[in-house]
Amino acid sequence: MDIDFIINVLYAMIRTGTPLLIVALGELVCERSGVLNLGQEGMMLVGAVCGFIVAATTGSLFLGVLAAMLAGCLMALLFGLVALGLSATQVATGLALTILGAGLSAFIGESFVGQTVQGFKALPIPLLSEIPLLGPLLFNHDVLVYLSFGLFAGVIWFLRSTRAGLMLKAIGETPESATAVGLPVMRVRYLAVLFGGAMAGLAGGYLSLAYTPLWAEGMTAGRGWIALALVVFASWRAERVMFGAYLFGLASILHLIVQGMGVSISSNLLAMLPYVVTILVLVLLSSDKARVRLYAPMSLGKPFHRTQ
Amino acid sequence: QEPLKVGFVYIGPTGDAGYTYAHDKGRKYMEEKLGDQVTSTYVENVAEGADSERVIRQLAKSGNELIFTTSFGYMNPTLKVAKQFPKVAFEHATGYKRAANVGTYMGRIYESRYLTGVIAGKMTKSNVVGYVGSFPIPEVVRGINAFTQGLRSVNPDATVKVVWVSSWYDPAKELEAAESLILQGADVISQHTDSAGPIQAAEAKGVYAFGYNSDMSLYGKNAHLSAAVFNWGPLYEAKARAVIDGSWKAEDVWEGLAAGYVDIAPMNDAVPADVQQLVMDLKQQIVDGKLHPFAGPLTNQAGEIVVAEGEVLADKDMLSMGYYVQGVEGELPK
Amino acid sequence: MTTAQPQPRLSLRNISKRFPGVLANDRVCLNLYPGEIHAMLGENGAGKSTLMKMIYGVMKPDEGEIHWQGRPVDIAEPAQARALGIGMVFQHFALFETLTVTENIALSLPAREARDLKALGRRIREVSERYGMALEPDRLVHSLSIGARQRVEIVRCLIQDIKLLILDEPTSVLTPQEVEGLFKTLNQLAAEGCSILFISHKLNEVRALCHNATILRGGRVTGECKPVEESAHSIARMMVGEDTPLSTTYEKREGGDDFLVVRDLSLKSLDPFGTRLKNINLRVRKGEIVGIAGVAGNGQDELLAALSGERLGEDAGQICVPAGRIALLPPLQRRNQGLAFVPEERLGRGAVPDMSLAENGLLTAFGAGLVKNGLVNWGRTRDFAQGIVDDFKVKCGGIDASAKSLSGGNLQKFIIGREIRQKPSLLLAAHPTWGVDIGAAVAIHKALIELRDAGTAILIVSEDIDELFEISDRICAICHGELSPLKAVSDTSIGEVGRWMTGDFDTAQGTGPTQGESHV
Amino acid sequence: MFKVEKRPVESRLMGYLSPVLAAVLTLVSGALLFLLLGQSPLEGLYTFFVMPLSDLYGLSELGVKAAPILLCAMGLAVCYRAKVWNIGAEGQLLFGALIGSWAALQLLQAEGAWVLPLVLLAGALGGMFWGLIPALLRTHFNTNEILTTIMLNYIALNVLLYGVHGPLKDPDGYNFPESALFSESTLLPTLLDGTRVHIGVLFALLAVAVVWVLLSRTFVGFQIRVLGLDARAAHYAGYHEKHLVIFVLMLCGGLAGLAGVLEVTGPIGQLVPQVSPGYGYAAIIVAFLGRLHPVGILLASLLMALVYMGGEMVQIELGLPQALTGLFQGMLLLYLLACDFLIHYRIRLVGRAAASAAAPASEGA
Ligand SMILES: Nc1ncnc2c1ncn2[C@@H]1O[C@H](COP(=O)(O)OP(=O)(O)OP(=O)(O)O)[C@@H](O)[C@H]1O
Ligand SMILES: Nc1ncnc2c1ncn2[C@@H]1O[C@H](COP(=O)(O)OP(=O)(O)OP(=O)(O)O)[C@@H](O)[C@H]1O
Ligand SMILES: [Mg+2]
Ligand SMILES: [Mg+2]
Repeated sequence: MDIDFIINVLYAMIRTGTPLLIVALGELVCERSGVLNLGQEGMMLVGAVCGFIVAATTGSLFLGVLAAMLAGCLMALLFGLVALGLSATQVATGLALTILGAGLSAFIGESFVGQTVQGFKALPIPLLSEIPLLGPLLFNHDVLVYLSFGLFAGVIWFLRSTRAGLMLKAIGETPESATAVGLPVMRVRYLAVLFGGAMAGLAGGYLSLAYTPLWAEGMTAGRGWIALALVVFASWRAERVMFGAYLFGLASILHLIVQGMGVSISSNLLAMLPYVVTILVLVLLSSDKARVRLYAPMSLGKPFHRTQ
Repeated sequence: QEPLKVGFVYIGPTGDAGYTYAHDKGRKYMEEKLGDQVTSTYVENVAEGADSERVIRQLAKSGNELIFTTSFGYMNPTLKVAKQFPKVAFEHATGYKRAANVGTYMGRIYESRYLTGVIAGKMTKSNVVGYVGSFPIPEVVRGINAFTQGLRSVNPDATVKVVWVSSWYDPAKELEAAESLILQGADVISQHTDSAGPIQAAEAKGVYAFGYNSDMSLYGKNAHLSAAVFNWGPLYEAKARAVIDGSWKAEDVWEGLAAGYVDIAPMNDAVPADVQQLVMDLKQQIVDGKLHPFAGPLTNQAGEIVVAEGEVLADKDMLSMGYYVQGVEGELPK
Repeated sequence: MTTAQPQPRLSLRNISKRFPGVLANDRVCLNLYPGEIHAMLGENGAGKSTLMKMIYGVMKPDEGEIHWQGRPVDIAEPAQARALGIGMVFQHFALFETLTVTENIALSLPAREARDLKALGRRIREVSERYGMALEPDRLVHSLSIGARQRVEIVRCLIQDIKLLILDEPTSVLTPQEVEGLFKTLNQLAAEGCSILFISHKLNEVRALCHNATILRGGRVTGECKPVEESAHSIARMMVGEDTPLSTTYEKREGGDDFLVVRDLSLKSLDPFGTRLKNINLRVRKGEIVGIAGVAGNGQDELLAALSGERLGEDAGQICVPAGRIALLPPLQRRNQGLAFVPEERLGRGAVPDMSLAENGLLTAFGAGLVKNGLVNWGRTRDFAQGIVDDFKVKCGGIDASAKSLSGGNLQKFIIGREIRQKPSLLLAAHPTWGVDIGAAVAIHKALIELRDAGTAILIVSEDIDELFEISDRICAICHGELSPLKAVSDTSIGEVGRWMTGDFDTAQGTGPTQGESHV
Repeated sequence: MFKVEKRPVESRLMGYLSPVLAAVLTLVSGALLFLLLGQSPLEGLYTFFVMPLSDLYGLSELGVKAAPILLCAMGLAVCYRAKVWNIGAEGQLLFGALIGSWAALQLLQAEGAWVLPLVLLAGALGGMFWGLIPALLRTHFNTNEILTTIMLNYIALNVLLYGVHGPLKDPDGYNFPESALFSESTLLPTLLDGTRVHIGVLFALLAVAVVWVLLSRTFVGFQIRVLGLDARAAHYAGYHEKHLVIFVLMLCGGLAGLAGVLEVTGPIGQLVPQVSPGYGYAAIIVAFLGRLHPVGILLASLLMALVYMGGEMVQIELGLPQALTGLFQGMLLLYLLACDFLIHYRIRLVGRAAASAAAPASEGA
């Protein structure tokens, strides 16, 4: 097995992991504010279809991406109004959003089935992409993958080094205390939910505009759920989200490659591989109780309403 | 005369751009051809479990006199409902059980696949051809074998690598499977899954690919060489006509290129004219019954003769095909 | 009211606040002058915290006006209050456990002051040292003892330029030394012109510190006084009315045979910042109350967890009751051996906030015939809870009221009642009267004494040294996970126990009862 | 001016009224939607909500469809009461179906009354085992059950696919991924001739009763509730968290597994790749819609089943696309959730006098 082959596998791993990374980053921020939005799949689908429709009708991929993010935001806003504004159970609201999103996306995308757009193309970064090994691996992607790198760094920086990030963590932990010291709990939570929506929309757009530039019903095929699991897997730490997303990407590519090499294990058993790996890694990661407790947002999923 | 009511039960959404999409195109073709002699309804996304029986029954109950159930998993539910509605004609796709009012139909798509295999054999440089499979069921295995037969008939050195994705429909995953095959040297990709993911992968990597279900050239102008396509319209039209004029009976329709139920999509300009000609000739031979993709001598992977020289594989053996022919790499997962 | 100062710094005019079902503040008026230390007094639920929260902008008054330095202001949120120079230490800590001390403080500062966390850390260190309140800026709050958390709250206010400091029951968790230090700070602040609103249930402190006092009852101002001119008793009367007994001195007892015997208990804490227990030896006799004094975070939690079984001690050491060694038994089986336990946090540990009192009775009293064949006998369970409410005069909306709807004092009475009514042989109680008003505290003390007289061995851990002297028969202190000598209360003094609390004792002496008593 | 305030106690009246209000809102929006699609709104609503139930067969199908959802939701409710976030009813159902099918296929030749109970028991045990895995992972390795149960759903599906494509495939089935048809003695008896309503529906109702007793009458149920409301109090009282976690997950697994085996021995009659069209996921919503209360869940599961059937009906009768069903379901669920707001809060018209007195305080949020 030569080095190019490995680089190519890793390259594919990054592309496979990218939509997961994007959604998971959004959900991570959302959950750190104490809000559990299980509607990722629905928001992704609506993002994917809206992105595709706009790109297909205007011919502009850029507008498509914007539309995808906006659509995700709108879905998230709906979630916010019900779950935050009306203090409904977050788990159920999120699931309802998923159902709604699946229906809605199929509904509005009906006449766009079977069309295609010229998707995002790889855009090698001059100089950087010439670096041996790393260049082809990291600097020869499409714009959205670069964007995901930027988002990743941005979220880490936001959570680690900004006051707003600190506020977000504080609100996710104890909204009561946050109210007492005067932090705008509801505003921050709405923003976090909207950010989550925008990211889910973007990830949907990545699928329908870059990865497989087409629209087909239910094309996210469960990636929103995987992303939710990744957030838990990462024990709410952004650094680990990337690790998790790429690990999952790698596992899902490896099972295909192993088959191509002629290993004959039932494909169904091989298809389990990513999930089994995820569980095993999680077992390794979560043995340290104290650390897990430090990062899980304590108020996650609990409704909160400020008394005036 | 009241128009004939025809019901369709679909496994996926009509918007899947694949299998169900092709059936729905057939339905529309039928409506167009028969005008006000028919009306049709469909129920999409019907799970193959307990739900299908209720849906089929409901279709029968609301007056549909001809019902097409378009997925293998509807076989037993169709039979159960058919028992309760003896006056209604049922047509089940891809199954093998029939009854007085249940016929079956299937397209010999492997004939199209044989032809695409021939194109692949002429076009491959690396002599490695990739095949994205869904599940290792006879239908899919048959397609792989027919493809390989065609491939090796013109290029005995070429081999087929198969990757199973355990899904009929997941564009991203199918794309990944195609990419992993390309990574391992495949320069032509074929698929037995429903989305255009593999085509898009091939287009992006600059290799060739074949579509499935319908013409997928839209998704890869350069990559898409041709596709194994279904053409359900004529079949649906014929069946509806038969019910209307009272000549319908439960039978097993398994027709291919000859009846026009399957075909290959127009070939890419990249395919040299002589190859195009060859393929058209072979197609004609199949139509004429002179060529059979599984004509003997047929050897399996182990090199054993499965079909002797001068014979062809029987339909019933094709139905249960559970082995790879020579030229396919790797073992068929059990 | 003094007329010397022309303009009050803060003036409340007819403030009313209604919660569904309760009028928490009823036309409250109050004037506060620069440099004044003003006490707010009242029973649990009188409306003190509510009033303070409105001044600090956490809640909005339904009616009335707040004037700040002569001008009417509308304090919509805490940031605005802080901008005016108002700081508040909350009764229920408004802290974020997973953040560091510095981060916690940064969150309540205006953005421009909190930009550089390192610099802020240095400032925190400075301020905390200046006021004698040791704090490590980089520690995570969840690893801090309650006392230390209280200090974070106070430093959070002091770090800003402050004109009015509101302290809602700040002293209930401090050692006498810390209280003294705090008072020095407060006096110093007052001398610099800062006004202070001070809430406490400890009237002696109020008398020592405050210039003026306002008494609330049922949300209404029922009296004003100058604490130095009054006795604790007379102030208490103003708060609770005529019929509640205020305090008694209790007879000390010798106790009978040893019930709980702890030998050489050493235990590592599970919490990375917790305290390690070192070689604990302790005996508690039937029919006596043993008090353990100490500053929070010196191993009290670990000791209680080891005794109650919440933390099983596989490490060395023995915990025995007459029936045998229990060190390895889980809590449930210890309960079966007659142990009962009153935890420090009443809501969220001692009681389930969202369950009714009846259900909260069942929480630990399932052994008292309330469960048969795995089925709950709800009739009996309700009777049991009703019995507690009646016997201990728990003020509540009936036994179907949720635990969280009770004030802390009343809930504490309920929890103690629940444990007592199971007729335990050994009762472990942590901070039994923390934050509880005088009336309730007296009721709780009485109940404990009655239980002692009925022959139960009682071990009380408290940071309130006065309380320990009032009700304990023998006393010791815990410091850095080590136990001081154990002495009869009559043989020691607050001064000596105070010294023990700082670790000033000779551990080699051991703490068995005989040695303990011979140690002078 | 309106003012929203928390009620001192939850409103019982609103508890009953809020679903009604949600239903009205759904009907109104549904009518608008039908109008938008050029359909008569009344006919649309009638087709969606009434027609599926217009005859005995329809009612029986409602039971058939609701039973697996109900069983899963009962188990999930117990888990959620303990704050054990089990998302894995789907996997537990599939695994139960797989093991039950395996047993049924072993017993193809067997006759006698003991055969069916044995098959059902095998299914329930299979589900329990699948519930035990995340339970042990949580109690021994501290892994988050949300994640493990989601992953185990995918794994169970793939194991089932493996089984049905491999060892459990019908040897005479031309290699198609289906098991042999189960024998008569392993099939569930039906309750009504000519319908598919089977004794599994009774199991589901029994589960409602059992869970209701468990939660409201037994000490274990009480411990479960305490653990869910306040884990620290549960520790303090000495309840065994680990045992409780294992108990609730196994209980849910058992019920879901039972649901799975009831599907394969009931309406399906053989093992097929698609045993469940997402019953385990639907059950999560049903559990919350029913406010984790057995009776509420019973009603919610019927509603959920009706919405599925209504979706099929409007496709058949009105030729509307299936996407509409999703829209409808999503809308109905969101309305229901939103209306529950009124149980905990009330909206008061604030008079002018009060408003001006409260003037300094600007209305926030
Ligand atoms: N957020 C709230 N919602 C509803 N009622 C409340 C709320 N906060 C306080 N109350 C009610 O207001 C009244 C006054 O409570 P408050 O907290 O001001 O009492 P307090 O004097 O501080 O008591 P304590 O000495 O126990 O701290 C109580 O009857 C309480 O029930
Ligand atoms: N969100 C709330 N809803 C309803 N009542 C509340 C709320 N928050 C506080 N209360 C009520 O406020 C009252 C007093 O509140 P507070 O929290 O000041 O008391 P506490 O600290 O529990 O009592 P203590 O002073 O005895 O420690 C209690 O009766 C409590 O029920
Ligand atoms: Mg208070
Ligand atoms: Mg208090």
